[in-house]
Amino acid sequence: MASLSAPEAEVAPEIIAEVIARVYGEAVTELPEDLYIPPDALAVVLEAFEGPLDLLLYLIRKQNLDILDIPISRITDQYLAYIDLMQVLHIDLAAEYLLMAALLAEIKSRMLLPKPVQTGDEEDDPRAELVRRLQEYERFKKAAEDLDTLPQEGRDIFPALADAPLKIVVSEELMIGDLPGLLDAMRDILRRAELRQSHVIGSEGLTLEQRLREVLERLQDDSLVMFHELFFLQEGRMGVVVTFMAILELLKQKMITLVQESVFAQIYVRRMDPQSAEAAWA
Amino acid sequence: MGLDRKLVRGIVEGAIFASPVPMSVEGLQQLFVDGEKPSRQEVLRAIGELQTAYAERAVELIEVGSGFRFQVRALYAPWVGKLWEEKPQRLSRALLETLAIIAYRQPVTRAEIESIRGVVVSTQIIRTLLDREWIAVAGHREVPGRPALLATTRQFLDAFSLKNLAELPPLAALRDIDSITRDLEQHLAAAKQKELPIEGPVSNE
Amino acid sequence: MGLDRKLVRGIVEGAIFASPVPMSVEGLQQLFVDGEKPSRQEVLRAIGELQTAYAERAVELIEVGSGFRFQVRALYAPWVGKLWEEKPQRLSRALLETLAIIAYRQPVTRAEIESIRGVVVSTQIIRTLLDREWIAVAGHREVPGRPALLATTRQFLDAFSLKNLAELPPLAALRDIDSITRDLEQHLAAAKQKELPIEGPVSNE
Repeated sequence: MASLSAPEAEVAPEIIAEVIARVYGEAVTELPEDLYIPPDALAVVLEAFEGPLDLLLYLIRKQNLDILDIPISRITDQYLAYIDLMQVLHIDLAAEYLLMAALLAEIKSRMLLPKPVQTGDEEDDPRAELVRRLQEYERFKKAAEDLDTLPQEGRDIFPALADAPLKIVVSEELMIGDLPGLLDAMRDILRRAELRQSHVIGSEGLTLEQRLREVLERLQDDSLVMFHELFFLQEGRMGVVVTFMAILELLKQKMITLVQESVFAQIYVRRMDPQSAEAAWA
Repeated sequence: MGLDRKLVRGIVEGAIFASPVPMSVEGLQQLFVDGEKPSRQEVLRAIGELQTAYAERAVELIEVGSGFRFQVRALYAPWVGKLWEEKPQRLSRALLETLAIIAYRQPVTRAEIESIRGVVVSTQIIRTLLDREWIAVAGHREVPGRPALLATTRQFLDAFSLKNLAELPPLAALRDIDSITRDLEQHLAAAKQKELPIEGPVSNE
Repeated sequence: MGLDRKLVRGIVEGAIFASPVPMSVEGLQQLFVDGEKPSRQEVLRAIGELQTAYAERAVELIEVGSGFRFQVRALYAPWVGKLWEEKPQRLSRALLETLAIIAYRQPVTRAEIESIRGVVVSTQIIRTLLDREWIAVAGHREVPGRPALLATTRQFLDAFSLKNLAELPPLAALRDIDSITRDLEQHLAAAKQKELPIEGPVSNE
């Protein structure tokens, strides 16, 4: 068996010259050049490899070798030294790494055997299958890197979403379909207004037209205002009724719209179209 | 007949914004009742108009695998990304390699992926990919065990901002198997003659 | 000092669109690093400018309790609403897992969900859960970014036929999201058989 051939000399000082592993019976006293890595880091390094093909590719690429022409003996030795070291360090190796070690050793030994006289040119180089697999793996390794450069949702790309419109939108629909709901809301407000009735201020000539303007003013920006917020309970029953009539009138004229997320939810009021409403009241 | 062009555009705009997933043209058409349904052309025209209208905005309307979506322009990603305290973990190499093999070779079985990668593909990775709906089971290979055939989905295209698989970065940089084998054979033959195994022409990359 | 006004506006615009929950002014400010952080006034001015810019668009920038959000104008509701009408989209595993984590760990931030699941939780999933009103924002964690704390709602209990959270399957195996989501699926199936559309138009009275 060939001894470790690749890394001559250049032993890092911290590497102690003692038998650190046995590769096929040969004592290994020096770490191969590629292995000048603090042993603690080895676990990390191994994790960096996606498998035996990846490790093998690394060994080949690191030495600027062509996959098509792997010096199998050298690479095999390096690979085995690597694997052996892992075992010495009690790093759990996936079975695939050992399988590859066996395959490499087999290829190496086949290449060392004298070639039988060939009958045809069909006989494969023992490396052919391995080379094919390495090439194939390398393609996808590259493809995976390419994939990672694409803009990725959540990393580079953020979808822009808007909330759904409030679910039930009604102007005339609510007038007809959900009038009971509206009246219910009204009844609540009236009842509360009555509770305040005690200090009613004498009605000071509240006109419907004036109230229409006021309601629209309240709705100036695009915001939603809660239905009951449009009422001033201090105004008592009369004021509340006038406001209610103003709201009905504005609904009829489609100046405002009522919005309700679900049936028993709050009713909101909003201006339909600020521009045209502005124009109408200017 | 049909609806006012501006209204159609607004509906298309609102629906693309409101939909949690990209909207296809058909999906958009289905929002309309029969009498008012815009044609495919009309929907596409509305989309074109919107793309122009949003040219100056921080969001853009783009097409991905399953349809159209609005997304924040890349320019703002460094700030907007901070909405999430933690950066999304990078996709692991194992996951990316598995995904790449499925994307370029689909449909494939898990065993085929394993044979290309030379390692067992962890169940966790397949789970994650299925979970994200980047891949799906597209059928079964009719061999003993009926292994599942895995393929990528529209969500995969969406996630990587691709309209279709043809937009994947080409594998072209790599030689196809046939020529590799041919090259290899020639090369090995030459090497044999020389009897020296080392140092051949380096052609990769 | 500070960033270009237009850039600030674009960041505010993009962030409000990208965030699954409404963005507060403070939340928006925190997207910027210290040196470039715009003042409250500047953020509000940007929001004002955006509201004007979107006056003619199908979405509007509105303020709600917890901040600002874009919302499709009510005018388009009859069409856009159809997105939710039909297809009770089947619940993906990812969605169920996310929901399970929120149910058991509430209130939680998105980052916490991600760290439990080990994968990114898509904005769409959070959006879908918020849309269905199965989850709601229960507050904010007082850390940079003020991430939203998510919790389940009464509607969630209803949808899964649970009287209260105590009825959730016990979290015996803390990590076993698998079995929890399975349980949730069964609950949901049972709830469906019994009845009731989960949401949908309810007639009055």
